[in-house]
Amino acid sequence: MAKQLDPSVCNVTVAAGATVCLEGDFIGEITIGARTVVHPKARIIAEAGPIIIGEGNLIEEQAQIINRRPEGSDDSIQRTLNIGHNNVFEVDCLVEAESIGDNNVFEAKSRVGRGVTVSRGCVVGSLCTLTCPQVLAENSVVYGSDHLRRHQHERPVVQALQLEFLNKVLPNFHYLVKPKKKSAPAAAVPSS
Amino acid sequence: MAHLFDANLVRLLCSCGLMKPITGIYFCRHCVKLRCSNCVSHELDMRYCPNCLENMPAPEARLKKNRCGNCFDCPSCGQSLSTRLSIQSPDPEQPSRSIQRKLYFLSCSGCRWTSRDVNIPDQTVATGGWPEQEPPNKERILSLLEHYRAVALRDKMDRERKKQAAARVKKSPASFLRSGDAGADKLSSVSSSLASAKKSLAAINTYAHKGDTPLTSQLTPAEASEEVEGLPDDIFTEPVVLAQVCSVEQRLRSPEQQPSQSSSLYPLHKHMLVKRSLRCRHCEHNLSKPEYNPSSIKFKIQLGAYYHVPDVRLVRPVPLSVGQEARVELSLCNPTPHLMPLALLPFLPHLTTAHIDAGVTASSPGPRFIEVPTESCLPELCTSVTLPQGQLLLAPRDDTAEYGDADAHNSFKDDPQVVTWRRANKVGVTVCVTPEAVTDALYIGFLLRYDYTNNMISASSGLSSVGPVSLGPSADLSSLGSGPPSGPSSLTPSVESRTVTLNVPVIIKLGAVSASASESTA
Amino acid sequence: MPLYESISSLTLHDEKHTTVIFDFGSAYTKVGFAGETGPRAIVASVVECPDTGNNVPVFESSDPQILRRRITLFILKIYIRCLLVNPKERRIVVVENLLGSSIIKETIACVLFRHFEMVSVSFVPSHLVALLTLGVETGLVVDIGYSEASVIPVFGGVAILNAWQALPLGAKAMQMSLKALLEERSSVIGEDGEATSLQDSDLQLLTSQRLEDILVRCCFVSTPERSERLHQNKADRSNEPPPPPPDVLYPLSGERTLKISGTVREMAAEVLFETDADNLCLPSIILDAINKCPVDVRREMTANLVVVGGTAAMLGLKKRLLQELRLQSTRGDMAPYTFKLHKPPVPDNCVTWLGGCLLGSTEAGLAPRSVTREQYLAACKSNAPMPDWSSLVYNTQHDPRAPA
Amino acid sequence: MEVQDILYPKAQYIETATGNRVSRASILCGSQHIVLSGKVIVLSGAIIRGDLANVRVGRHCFIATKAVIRPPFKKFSKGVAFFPLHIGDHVYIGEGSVVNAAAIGSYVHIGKNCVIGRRCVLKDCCHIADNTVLPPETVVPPFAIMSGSPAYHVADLPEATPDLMMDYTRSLYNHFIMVKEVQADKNKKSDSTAKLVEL
Repeated sequence: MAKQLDPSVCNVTVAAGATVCLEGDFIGEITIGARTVVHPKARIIAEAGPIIIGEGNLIEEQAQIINRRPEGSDDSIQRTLNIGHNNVFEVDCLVEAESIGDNNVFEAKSRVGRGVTVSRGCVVGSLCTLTCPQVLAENSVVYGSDHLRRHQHERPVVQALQLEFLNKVLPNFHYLVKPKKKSAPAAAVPSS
Repeated sequence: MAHLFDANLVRLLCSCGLMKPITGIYFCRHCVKLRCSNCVSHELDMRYCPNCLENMPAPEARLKKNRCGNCFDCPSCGQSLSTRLSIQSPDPEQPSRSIQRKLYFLSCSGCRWTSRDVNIPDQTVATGGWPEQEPPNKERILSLLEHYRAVALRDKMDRERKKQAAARVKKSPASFLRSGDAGADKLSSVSSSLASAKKSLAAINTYAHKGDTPLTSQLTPAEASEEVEGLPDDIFTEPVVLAQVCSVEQRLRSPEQQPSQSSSLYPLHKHMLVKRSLRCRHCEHNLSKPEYNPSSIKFKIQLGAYYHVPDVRLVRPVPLSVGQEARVELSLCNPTPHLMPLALLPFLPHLTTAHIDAGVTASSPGPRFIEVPTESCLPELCTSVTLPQGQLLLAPRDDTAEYGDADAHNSFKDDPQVVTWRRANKVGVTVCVTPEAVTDALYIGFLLRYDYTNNMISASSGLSSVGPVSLGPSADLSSLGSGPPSGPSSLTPSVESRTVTLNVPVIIKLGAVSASASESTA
Repeated sequence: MPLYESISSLTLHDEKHTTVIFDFGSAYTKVGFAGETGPRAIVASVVECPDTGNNVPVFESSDPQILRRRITLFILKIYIRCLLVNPKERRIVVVENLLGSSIIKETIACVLFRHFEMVSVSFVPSHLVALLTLGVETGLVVDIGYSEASVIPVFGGVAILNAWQALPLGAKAMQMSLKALLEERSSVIGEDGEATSLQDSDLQLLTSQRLEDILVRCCFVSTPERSERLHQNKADRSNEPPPPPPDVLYPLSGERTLKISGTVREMAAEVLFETDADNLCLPSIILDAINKCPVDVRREMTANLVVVGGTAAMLGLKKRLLQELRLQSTRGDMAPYTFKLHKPPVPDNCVTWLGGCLLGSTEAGLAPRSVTREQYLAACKSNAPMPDWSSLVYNTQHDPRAPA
Repeated sequence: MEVQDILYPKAQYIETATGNRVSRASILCGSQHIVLSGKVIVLSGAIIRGDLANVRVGRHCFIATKAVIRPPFKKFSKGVAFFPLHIGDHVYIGEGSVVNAAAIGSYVHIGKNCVIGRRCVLKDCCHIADNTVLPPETVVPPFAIMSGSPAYHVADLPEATPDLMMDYTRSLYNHFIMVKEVQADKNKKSDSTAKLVEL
């Protein structure tokens, strides 16, 4: 009954109040903040160093957050991927960014490559690919096949209500990664 | 559905000479001819908003310039705008606003543009009330319109007068272009001969004309100025922020304003869509008429070739190489509820053209009938094609077949040389093709000869009050004397339906031909 | 149902009175109704090729059959997506360039009359009707479009045709120049953050639309002084160029960002002002046109310049044109003229359309200039082509040797 | 071109009494809230989120690999809710497409790698081309072909689309052939070009 993550592959620290579905891929050092919701089938891979996810983030199914080691680089160099608060990672997005601030939205099937720094309040539109190294200015919107940019006046709204709802509903249907009691690693069974 | 993806693989030759996939072809049961969008007349039935799917009557549409009153498009990316609600909390600094207010603004979910971005005030009601943008210089353009109307009217009156006076002024060669001059030209233009009517082409001088009738409207001509707006001062020093400069698309979305800065973008009323019906030009019967309801996918009249002409499809892609015989498997499907005898005949260009020409002479042109020019766009066809010999029978379409396990195999005595498989109303046949040269796209063609049962009181099409079918010469077998002896059976007239034999030219694109394979195997 | 039908039949009758105005351009086509203040739509002159599914330019074909098929598709598309009225039984005004191809004109007429069964079609010359929008009757009309710039002086409502001038200078020439400049002087930042020169794959991303967008959003027409210095620098690198305007980072795709150097931004439009092999450029053909006019109208011409066409809207172009005209006219042996420019009431690319609209709104003014369907069909039977302004048959009655 | 045969090993699929064929490698969350009306094919890797709200899929639908069917979410002035998602009959949902729509009519074809935004309404008979992004709350009218990112109405479907779609989804079902099973061989043609489903 007690399905848990494999401690030899990953070390997931889940803050109290977060909802993290067990069905998914977790590799490496991962810290997940309070009120964050991770849907089933998400992939969080901390290959080149830890991934620290802040509070109130929404990570939907098939979303991939990867702290990827650049090809041919030294294994010993560690890099931490910091993700701020209240970000939304929609279905099937792939995020390998340098760092991510607060209140950003990665829409479905967007791709953000290494070397991109996402500041605050940015929106990367569906099917947009951003791999050219750059800093996304605050409140910028990238959309469409031509990667047009806009500057929006207001930040995307916080999905607090949705998180609250998911917090209630998801435990009814899915096994969850349990918040850590003190520093004891979670007992585990490999995820499917 | 297969036709939606590789629509250009199998095409029929329409009576106007264009090749179209079967879904783009209509079958006029009155002329017994194939028609396509090129050779029918299009009529707009009704306009509707693609967002709220509401009908809009024509007078209203004209008034609103074919745009929906309630739905808007994003001026930035062209997607639909949605109305968003924001609740204004009581403002402690302004005691007059002590209650909560509901405010609405427009927001684009594609690029996140909002009406607040360009400082359009929020509205207190959910629909309507948005300020409209007037074209710049509207007054001036209206006064120009007014003025030229008056000038033209005066011109006309003058002309009438001159005509009565029958004054004839000889023109000097030097002013040969100045046809607007009162006199000979004006006169002859009234005589409505084509050439003389066009003499005024190169000169427009409704304005310059020194008329005898006083002009009712006066217009101040525009003043030219020595100075024009130059470059902004900071252009050589300030960096360009791409997000603030409108793209060409954004500018052209509002033709009258053409904003250059994204701060002057303005929501656009959603443009209407139309439902249209198609009418055969020869007999004026409808070929397709949709229902009025915008969300309906049904048709009151639907004479698509897909429902009347056997559907030919390639069964699978065939690798082709020069000099090597390839067996191309085709499936033939009978869409009609009648038994259909069918044969494949060689594609003979002269026969095909005869088929077209026959149509031109056969139909009795109406009083205002105008012939559409015949097209010719046949690709070069592969000549060494072996078609299956003999006649085959296609079972009628049976919508209940899906549910029962109808074993149609036994009821047809198929020649295994011709029919490779048979399933419900479909059969498979094989055509042998020997490509002769390397090419990117090999085409084969043949004539599909089949007996069509023209059932005019068919319930499915909703046509109940049409006259008897008139058989054109093209439907007559005898005009195709060179047909092989295995041709289809003779006409079998019956009480409620008539059977006619039709020839439909089919062109199939087989794909690229590679070179070497033949030599290595030979 | 009967309710709908009665309404639609009623209004269809009414609508017949609304003339449709077409202004076909090689890049964009402007369409709308008579009596309105602007075109309903400005659409790219492209249609989907039925064989390949790609968008192809409508008017760039010499094969009359292909041309006719494309124009038919294009007009049908305009009717069902932009105008939303029944195409049949309507009056049409087509604004034509007097210097345009006669095959295109013939084909348009054929499509309008045969495929769409129009009641009458009027071809009106674009340069002449452009003046209607200003309420003047005399002016030197310069139309800078996509593929060419053409100049025709008009005096008292009559085109001085023997003074016409045209050069293939327009948006197309600027796009070519921009592409060459980008290749030569700009770089692309790739995924690794390194700036490299443009690769073949980048050049493929520089489609005509993309180049147009760069021209519109990033480029401008520089001042004569700076242009002079830029040219000196080009000829001899020791001359100090003016300090370039700031570079622009233009995202080509998610992976590649184009770094457009400031010099490219101001050099791209120079092609309009650089003299070609025959020593011709945009200002020089305008001056040539003026010089070909009778002496007594030249002063009127220079004081009534009208610059129209989509390319004329380019930032700084009109100012530069005026400056160059003043500069070049003093160099030659021309008398000193004052150059004045008119400002039409609508955006530059809609001026000729509005001219056609003003003419089309006057039933009485239009009638004598139209060809009716009956006339057309009769002419087709006798194998007579559409009347052509340049053919003397339609322009003179007495002297076939009149100067052309 | 006729639909090509797709062969699948019996062990990898579950066939229900109404003829649904659902891959064991697909993920149906909250399966008690998911209704597949019959002859629906769900390939491997597809995700249907019945845990968020009810999902009803009509007859003869085809859901390709890695497609995500996800009821949309809506915020009200008081609280939030996930809307039930209804899909009509004869609907094809292409590989890797994300469907967040509120309603999908019948005879709808969604290509590969599309994103159908939240609360979109796709009326009957429309076609979403490959790699298309429909922003949230878009309404797609009947017979429209939407393409691009963001999507534009680029062309119209032919009038016969309902019948073409019906024929297409039926052939997909008929050509979706179980192997290593005697009864399946009755329909099966000897066909060397048939490919095995990726599992």
